[in-house]
Amino acid sequence: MFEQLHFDLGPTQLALLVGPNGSGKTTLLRILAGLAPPTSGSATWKDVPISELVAEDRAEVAYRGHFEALKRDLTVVENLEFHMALWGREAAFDGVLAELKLNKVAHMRARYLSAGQRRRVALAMLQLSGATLWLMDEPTTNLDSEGRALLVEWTHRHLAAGGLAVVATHQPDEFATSGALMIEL
Amino acid sequence: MSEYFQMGGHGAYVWSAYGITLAVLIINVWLVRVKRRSALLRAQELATQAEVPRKQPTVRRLQ
Amino acid sequence: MKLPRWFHLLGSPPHVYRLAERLSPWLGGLGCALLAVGTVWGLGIAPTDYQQGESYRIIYIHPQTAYVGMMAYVVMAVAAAVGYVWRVKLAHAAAVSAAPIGAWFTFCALCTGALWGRPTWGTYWQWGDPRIMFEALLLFLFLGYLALRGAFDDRDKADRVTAILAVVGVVNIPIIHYSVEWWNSLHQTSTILREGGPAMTTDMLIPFLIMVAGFTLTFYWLLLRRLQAEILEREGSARWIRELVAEGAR
Amino acid sequence: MSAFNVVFVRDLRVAFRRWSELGYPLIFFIIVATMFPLALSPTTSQLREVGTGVLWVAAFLSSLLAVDGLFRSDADDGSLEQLLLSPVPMTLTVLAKLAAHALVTLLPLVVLVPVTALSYNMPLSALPTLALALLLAAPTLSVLVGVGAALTLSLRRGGSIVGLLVLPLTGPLLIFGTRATDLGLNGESTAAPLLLLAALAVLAVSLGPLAIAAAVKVGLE
Repeated sequence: MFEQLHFDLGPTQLALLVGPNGSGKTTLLRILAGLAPPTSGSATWKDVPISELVAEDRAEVAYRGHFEALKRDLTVVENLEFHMALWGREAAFDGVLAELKLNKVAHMRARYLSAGQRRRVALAMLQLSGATLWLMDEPTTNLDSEGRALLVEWTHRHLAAGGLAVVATHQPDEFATSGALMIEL
Repeated sequence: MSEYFQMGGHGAYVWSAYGITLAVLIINVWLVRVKRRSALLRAQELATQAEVPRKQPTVRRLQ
Repeated sequence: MKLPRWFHLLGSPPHVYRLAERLSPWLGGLGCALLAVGTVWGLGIAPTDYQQGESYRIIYIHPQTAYVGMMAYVVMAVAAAVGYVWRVKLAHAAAVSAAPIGAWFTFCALCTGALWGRPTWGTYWQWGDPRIMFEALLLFLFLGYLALRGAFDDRDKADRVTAILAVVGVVNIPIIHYSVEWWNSLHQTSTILREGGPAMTTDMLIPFLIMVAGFTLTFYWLLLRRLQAEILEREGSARWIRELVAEGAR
Repeated sequence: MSAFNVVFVRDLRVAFRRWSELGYPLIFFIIVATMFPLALSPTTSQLREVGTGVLWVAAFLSSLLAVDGLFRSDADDGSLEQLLLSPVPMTLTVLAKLAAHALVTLLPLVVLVPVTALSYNMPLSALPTLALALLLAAPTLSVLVGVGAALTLSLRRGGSIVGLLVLPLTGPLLIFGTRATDLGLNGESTAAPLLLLAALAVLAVSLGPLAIAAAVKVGLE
């Protein structure tokens, strides 16, 4: 798919993955997440191969793929609670829900949410997981303009707070800021 | 000679057992030969096509 | 984990391909010769067994094919484990090559076992004989492996998933073997077909051992040939194959 | 143990939100158990003799029905990926999921099978042994079904192969289980087979999750 790719990312830095469908954006993200093994070379987080990260170190890397990882039969709150308990976080999430305009649907089952709302819950999960490295695969799909604005704003807030992000997207200019890495596959 | 093949009534079982074993051996040899031939043919085909260059991604920093 | 140098050599496809090319003729030739000698000796020269009469002559093929089936499964599982742990593609190729041969030999062992039991037991399928039951379960394990393998289209994923199944299978083999023996001992069915069969006089033993050697060499001959085909399929566009094919064409 | 509870409780909650689906394996078992007398003559003595084997095989077959609930439903909505990437080790998550699966599908069988055994006119005295044997066999069976589910995770039509992969491995379980039941029927001591079942359970629960976690990781690659 691709070879000879090398890049480093430090705190507060953003990397944008662009390229046509099938160029390997998702594959690269999954390698960075430690889900897929690279045929050669390695993806490391603080000099440790990502696939071998364990416990707290593992909690520093979060990956958001095409699916929102929501159980359709559980309510939004139940999904969030489960996710945070899994990641060992305790913060209250009412504020996050309010900001994402999800507080009205908080106790509805995920199956009844619109695709955009489910995307917002996924963003909430990402924010609440407290991970340092955000790996996002086309996060803006199904989001309305307001949702996209929120996503971009939260990403930059995350970067400003010393986080890192790798975003695969078809509209890089939405996220683009000076100093961001542009990786064309 | 026929007495030999009779083997005291057990001839049928002994010979069919050896027959099956021989058949299995021959089938395996034949399967391997077919697999090797198709693999070689495929390798020859691939040898004629030019090697597909893999794309080199570019990394640049935005101003 | 630093691996010894020869292990790396074993891991490089071109080297193994040429090694197989050199070894195969010897293995094949010697194996078939031994089989021929053993068969003639077993059928023609060896004395008839006082207890079982002539049907005991199947003892020159049934235990051997069963043993090759078992050996094939162990080879498959070890190769799969090596391939999975150290990501050696060639080890996966060896596991894939061993499976069909093992399945065929286990099937053959089942048939010859049934035929052997027929005159002594009166039925084609002796539920009482633990070894037949064990070979049947072993055959199912092989078929499960081949079915799972066939269900995948992406080869790397197929390799690693079937490797796990092979290891799970090999862990279960002693358990199955023990439980089948235990189950058989409960029903107190006297079985005279112990693994070694009736006490064998030396002139019966020699052809028996010749056949064991013959089947073993034949198995490894088939394995190497299949491995070569598997290497060609996996490394299809590699440069060394282009030269190889060019050599072959010239 | 809190991580175990988190996954365990969540799986139970998801399972009970669709409680109607929980009944399918049990109904399947009853159907299979009632069809055998149709095939055989309903004479009481023969039924009892065949009963043990029929009940155990039917129990194994019905446990295969719930295989998709284990991993596939989570894989389809992306939550299995998140479980794999979470700080909680995958083997622990697998253990929790297997425990939930066993509680939901196998435990009802441990109750249902002895009851059905009555219809096979087995004496009341044999039922405790049968239930105990099933209880001891449940962990191993759950692990084997888990291995089958994990191995066929990335296959679209994986369900059909699970039976082929799992059933040969249930051989020992079947032998020890039916043996324990038969001994229980004629009142002899059932210590040996039950202890062997327990040994298999310990082996399965300790080694199984490792293989299942590995298979899930590969399945999600």
